[in-house]
Amino acid sequence: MSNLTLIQAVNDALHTTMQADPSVHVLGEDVGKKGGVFLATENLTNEFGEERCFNTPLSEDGIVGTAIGMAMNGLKPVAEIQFQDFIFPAFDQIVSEAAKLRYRSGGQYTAPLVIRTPYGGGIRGGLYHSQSGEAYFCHTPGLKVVIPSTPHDAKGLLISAIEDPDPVLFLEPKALYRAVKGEVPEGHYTVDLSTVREVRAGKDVTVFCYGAMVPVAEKAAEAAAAQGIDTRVIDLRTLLPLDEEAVLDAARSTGRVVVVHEAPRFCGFGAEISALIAEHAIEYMEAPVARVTGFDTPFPNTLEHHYLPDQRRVLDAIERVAHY
Amino acid sequence: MSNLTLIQAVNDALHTTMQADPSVHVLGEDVGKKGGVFLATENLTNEFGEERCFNTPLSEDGIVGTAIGMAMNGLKPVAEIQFQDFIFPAFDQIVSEAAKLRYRSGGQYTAPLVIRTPYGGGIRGGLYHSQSGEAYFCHTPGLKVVIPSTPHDAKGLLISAIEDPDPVLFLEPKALYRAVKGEVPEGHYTVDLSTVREVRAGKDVTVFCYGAMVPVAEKAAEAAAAQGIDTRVIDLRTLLPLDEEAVLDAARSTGRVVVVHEAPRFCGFGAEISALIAEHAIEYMEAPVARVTGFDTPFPNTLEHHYLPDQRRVLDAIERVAHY
Amino acid sequence: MKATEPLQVIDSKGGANGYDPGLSEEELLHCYRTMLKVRVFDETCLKLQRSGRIGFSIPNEGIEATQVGAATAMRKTDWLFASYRDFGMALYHGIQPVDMMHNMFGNAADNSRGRQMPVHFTFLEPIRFVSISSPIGTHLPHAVGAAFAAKRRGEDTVAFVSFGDGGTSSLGFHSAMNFAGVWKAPVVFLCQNNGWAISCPSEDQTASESYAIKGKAYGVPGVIVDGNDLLAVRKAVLEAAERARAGGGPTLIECKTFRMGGHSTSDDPTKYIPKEVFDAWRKKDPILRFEKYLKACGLWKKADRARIEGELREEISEAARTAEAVGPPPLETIFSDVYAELPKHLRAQGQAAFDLARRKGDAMAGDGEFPL
Amino acid sequence: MKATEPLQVIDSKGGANGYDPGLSEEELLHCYRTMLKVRVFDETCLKLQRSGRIGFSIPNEGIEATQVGAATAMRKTDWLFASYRDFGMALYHGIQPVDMMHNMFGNAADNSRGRQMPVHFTFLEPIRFVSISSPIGTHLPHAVGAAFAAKRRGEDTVAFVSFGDGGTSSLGFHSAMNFAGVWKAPVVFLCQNNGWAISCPSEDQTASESYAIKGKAYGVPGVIVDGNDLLAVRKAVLEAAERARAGGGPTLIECKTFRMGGHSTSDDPTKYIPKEVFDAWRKKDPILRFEKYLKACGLWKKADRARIEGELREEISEAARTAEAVGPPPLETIFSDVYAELPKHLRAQGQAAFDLARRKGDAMAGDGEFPL
Ligand SMILES: Cc1ncc(C[n+]2csc(CCOP(=O)(O)OP(=O)(O)O)c2C)c(N)n1
Ligand SMILES: Cc1ncc(C[n+]2csc(CCOP(=O)(O)OP(=O)(O)O)c2C)c(N)n1
Ligand SMILES: [Mg+2]
Ligand SMILES: [Mg+2]
Repeated sequence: MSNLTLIQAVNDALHTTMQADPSVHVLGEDVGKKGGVFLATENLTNEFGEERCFNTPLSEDGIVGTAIGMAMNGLKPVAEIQFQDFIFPAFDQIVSEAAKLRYRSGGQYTAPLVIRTPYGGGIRGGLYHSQSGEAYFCHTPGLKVVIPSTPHDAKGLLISAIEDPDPVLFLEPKALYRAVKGEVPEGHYTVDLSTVREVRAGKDVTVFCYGAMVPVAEKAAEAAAAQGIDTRVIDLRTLLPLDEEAVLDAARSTGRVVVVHEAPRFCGFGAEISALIAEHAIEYMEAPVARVTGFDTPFPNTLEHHYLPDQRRVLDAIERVAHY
Repeated sequence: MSNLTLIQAVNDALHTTMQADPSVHVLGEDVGKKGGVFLATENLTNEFGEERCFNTPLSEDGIVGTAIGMAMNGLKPVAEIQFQDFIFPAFDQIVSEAAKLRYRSGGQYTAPLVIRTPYGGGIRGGLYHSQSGEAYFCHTPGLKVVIPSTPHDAKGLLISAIEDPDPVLFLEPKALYRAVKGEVPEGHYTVDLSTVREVRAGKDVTVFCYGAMVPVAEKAAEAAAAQGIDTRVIDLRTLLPLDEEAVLDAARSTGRVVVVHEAPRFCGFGAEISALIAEHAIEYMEAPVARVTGFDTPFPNTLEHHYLPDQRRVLDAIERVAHY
Repeated sequence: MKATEPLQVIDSKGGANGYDPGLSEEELLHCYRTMLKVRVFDETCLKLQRSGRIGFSIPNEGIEATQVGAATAMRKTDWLFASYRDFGMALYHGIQPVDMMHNMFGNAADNSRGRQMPVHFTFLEPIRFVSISSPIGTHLPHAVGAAFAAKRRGEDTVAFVSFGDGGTSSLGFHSAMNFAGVWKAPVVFLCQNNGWAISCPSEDQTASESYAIKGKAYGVPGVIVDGNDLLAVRKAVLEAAERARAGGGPTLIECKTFRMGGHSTSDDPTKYIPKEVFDAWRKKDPILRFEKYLKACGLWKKADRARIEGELREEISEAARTAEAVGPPPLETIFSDVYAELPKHLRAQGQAAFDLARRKGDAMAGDGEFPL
Repeated sequence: MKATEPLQVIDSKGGANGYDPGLSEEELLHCYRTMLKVRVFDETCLKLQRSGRIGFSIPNEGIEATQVGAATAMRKTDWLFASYRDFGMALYHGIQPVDMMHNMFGNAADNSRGRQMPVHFTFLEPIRFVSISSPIGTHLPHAVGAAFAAKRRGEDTVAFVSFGDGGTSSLGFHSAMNFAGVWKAPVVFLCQNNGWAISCPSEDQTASESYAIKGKAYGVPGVIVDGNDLLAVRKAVLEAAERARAGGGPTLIECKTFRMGGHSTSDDPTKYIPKEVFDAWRKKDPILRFEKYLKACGLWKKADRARIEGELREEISEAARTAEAVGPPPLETIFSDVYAELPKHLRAQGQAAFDLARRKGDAMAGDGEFPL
């Protein structure tokens, strides 16, 4: 066990898999000598050589497109997209190619690649260094979408993603990169994709969240507890495929639900959680299903703390559904 | 008034605006002499010259990117993307640029362009000539997303879109291009963006739908009527910004709701409708909010009729919520 | 575009200007037979489409030498990232017409399980003919990645990737050429320049002197070849492949040719291509050109063509009959192959579809017409 | 890359090899002053960033001649689609440091209303300095579209678009160059080749001989210029602009230069660029180079520099103080300018945000640190 930050845990997962499996290759802008702008790939080039961890030209389309080809031909590429905001040039490769190759070829060809990318706000990055685009990808059958919120999960989920036979988008909450620390087992271990994590038990209200919203929800739950509202917090951590049964069980267990994410509300991931509940658990609901999300605007810079859901906003929603 | 097909109505709208406003320009692959692969732009080059309606290189990124520049500098570009499935190379330009330019420049620069593109199944087009990608775009503040389902609306909404000061994605249900005919006023008229259309009144169940699902929902509603279920059908037609009040009013009026679209269910547009109801009208609901959608798979070819919601599936959902 | 003189081998009398293609008699005749097979397969598909038995097809008349000439430079261990207008390469390497017909009919025996449109083949054997994708240009970076992987493992495998003149405007072209240049990846880029991207001529596509010169932007050598001259295509592609195998990096080859038909069975080219253009290219027919060479080599007797075509017509009609008799794919193929393992939500959706069919009867197929 | 000899004008003695830049004394001194202004603005921002008063900045030391030389070829009626490392062009055309500082502080007076990061300026007056976007390369097609529109209206406006060496790998470069070539659009493509894209050197970026040669792929002429030579940059850009105005179409200009600082205030370049490289480029300082020319013209006395820098330091510190004193933008700026009219759902979201602030107190700003 070592006590690591989330980004150290990511680095550890890369290190662990590269050591165990020579087919694992890391590519992206500035991932080589510099070790990535957030240092997620620090020291990998030093240790495994420029052939295993290398810089690419400035083209996300090329990074993902060539990584698909590598994956088709037996390598295990782990592509870094410097910020999730810059993944859109690769959208076609992800949505049209990586996600559909197995299906259209009847399983003859597959693209088991991992795309890692930091997402979310909290670093004064404005419109283009703060976005949370998970919903764009979760509407894409054939893809898996994973978001860790603790160092332990970051390592275990990333190892699972690298070992997975299907393409995985691995979104890392950059606001937590250095803000959280935790115990991380040494060496190889995995955290199953498609399971949720109960962050906190509670019987009055359930809060669903993921990524950087997990500590926010936790703090709001603690504040609610002080008012006698017993709040269950669920970290979804694999958004696609989602463990729908676990979500519905948790929703039914409290009959009151709050969904939290940073992304804009309209057609955001939270809508799917609400819709699942409205379709399969509506008779258990004792209050409206509340969403606490970013606003339906681009991401602002100076006022980002107003844009991002904070403890205040989550607590307010918990109170509302609890006292409905 | 003339009796036109939906695609003729689109052509009429282009013709009408090009005649009235010399700044309107049409660009895209094969839109020139050939008149587009579906003939939406037929005769425009003949009539208005190659400078007003012209072919571009095979690059959707270039089509949308240059159209943004034209719009910034006083033209009114109407870009055609040959199939919505091929819009993804332009995703970055749409999501990062067109949708965010006004915001990031404090209104100093704007991109009032229109992107027209045929979407949806029903032509045996398989994975890449059948998709319904509206949800990808509806999660994008700054953009408007419009889908007509009748010739009358196609012309009126497209004229509104061209005259709108903001970027509009205009999705045309290709399955209806020649399948529906209707009265279309001659000359200029508009249909307001951000209003829904009541297709059919009813007091037991509300079906929300759009595009090619409207006639499917209508037929299912008729079949339900034969069983004594009085079904209201609402054509959403402007998905973003959505007339949320109208949606909630309709949902409350029947207390039983079915949402229908062709796109995959997970994180589809229907989820937002369900979520709005779960958040603002749950106390009116007398049954689960049902979704009838494409499956969470890529779009198949031979079996597309199983994939697409049909009268059978919509009727089944109406019965389920009616008898819940 | 500049009228650059393309590489040619076969002259008007059937001579090869001293070039030895290094192909056995059997291989030369196999080239010939494959070109005829492409044409017969095409004819058959056109008839099937016109009579409503299949929905769609893509004509290849005029392009046969480009396809088959390039195929002769490929080994079975290589990778082929083809476009929809390349199936002569598949036929050359022994892929069976009946397996192609399964795809044309989208039946249960189709390797893609009826999920893809016609002409979107996928084969793993006897050559890696990678599942064709409709979006233009997306497969180019895949070829570069596959080539990179082969090189990393120390194999001398080459990735061939074929695309049209229109494809050079795609994003995939830019990324793939650039990455291949930097990585010196063993890739051969085959640009099938047939002069048109559906109705858009090259003047609408690019202002560059040629397509081959686009290699300059990426440090990738470019070659212009007469695409109707099978041996010229072979020569250029083989040289590029050998250089790639030896670690010399990628090459861009522009094959100048012309499609004598429409873009697809949904397209009427006479609407945008002048008749004179067709007439001029008809005289350059790649099959007649190769016949001359075979004749000069003493390998061709007039009777051969009719006999071979007769055999092929029989084989391919039989393939069509066989494929037509196979039923549609079963309902579960909608849900399988999305992921390696069927996730719970898809199992539930599939179950609901079965239940509904049981309760309410089966869905009805529409009669969608394909416009492109 | 090949060591192609770039276009140079100012020689080691300050001579101009007979080139007459056609600039008045006043304009020449304005060039000089503007270069110094860039450097002082930079210095000031670095200090503000290091002391935590602003979050982020982008160094320009070494690039000043590229920016200012190009700016001299632009008219106020032209369009400028700049990158984040181009603000010397804005300063040359009279954009006020204080208005730039409003953006650096993201305050209520910022044209972008505090929505964008620092160094993402937007100005409409006195020159159309288009709102800068972070994604690399997306602005290139905009320039082509704007140029097309100007041409359609019969104006002789030129669209200038500036981007880095890394930007040539972007999709926008490919699309924009291709469309500009086909449309003969009046665009000048300014590639600021500073040798690095953050930590990626040109060898990682492309295998092409140069960046200018990439024009070949699009039928767009390419020119290589010494980017530290203000007059060489002016010469090349002016020629390109004049050709564009006269209907001669686009040009790609590669300015070879080097950034003497990090990629941004979050970057430590000594981690990936050898010290010798810095030393070599320090000798080629573009301001010293231009001083020699001014001296040779009799326009420069040693004392001038210190005096001008003193004035500029005062002006720019004052600008920073002014901007810092302006408060943050009001809450409603989160919701405005998404659409021309505020839609109902945004009005409701804004209202909820106000209500909450009233009931529960205001949100607290974090202390996010920017890593890039
Ligand atoms: C990204 C994308 N845009 C548009 C299309 C529609 N489309 C199909 S084929 C084609 C023309 C392709 O021309 P070219 O690359 O020259 O190939 P050819 O058909 O001539 O062999 C177009 C525009 C597509 N398939 N993908
Ligand atoms: C599409 C995209 N990918 C990645 C980034 C992150 N990024 C910002 S600047 C930069 C390097 C740009 O290099 P270059 O174009 O040479 O410009 P320079 O900074 O050297 O002036 C990168 C990779 C981005 N902004 N946009
Ligand atoms: Mg072509
Ligand atoms: Mg650079």
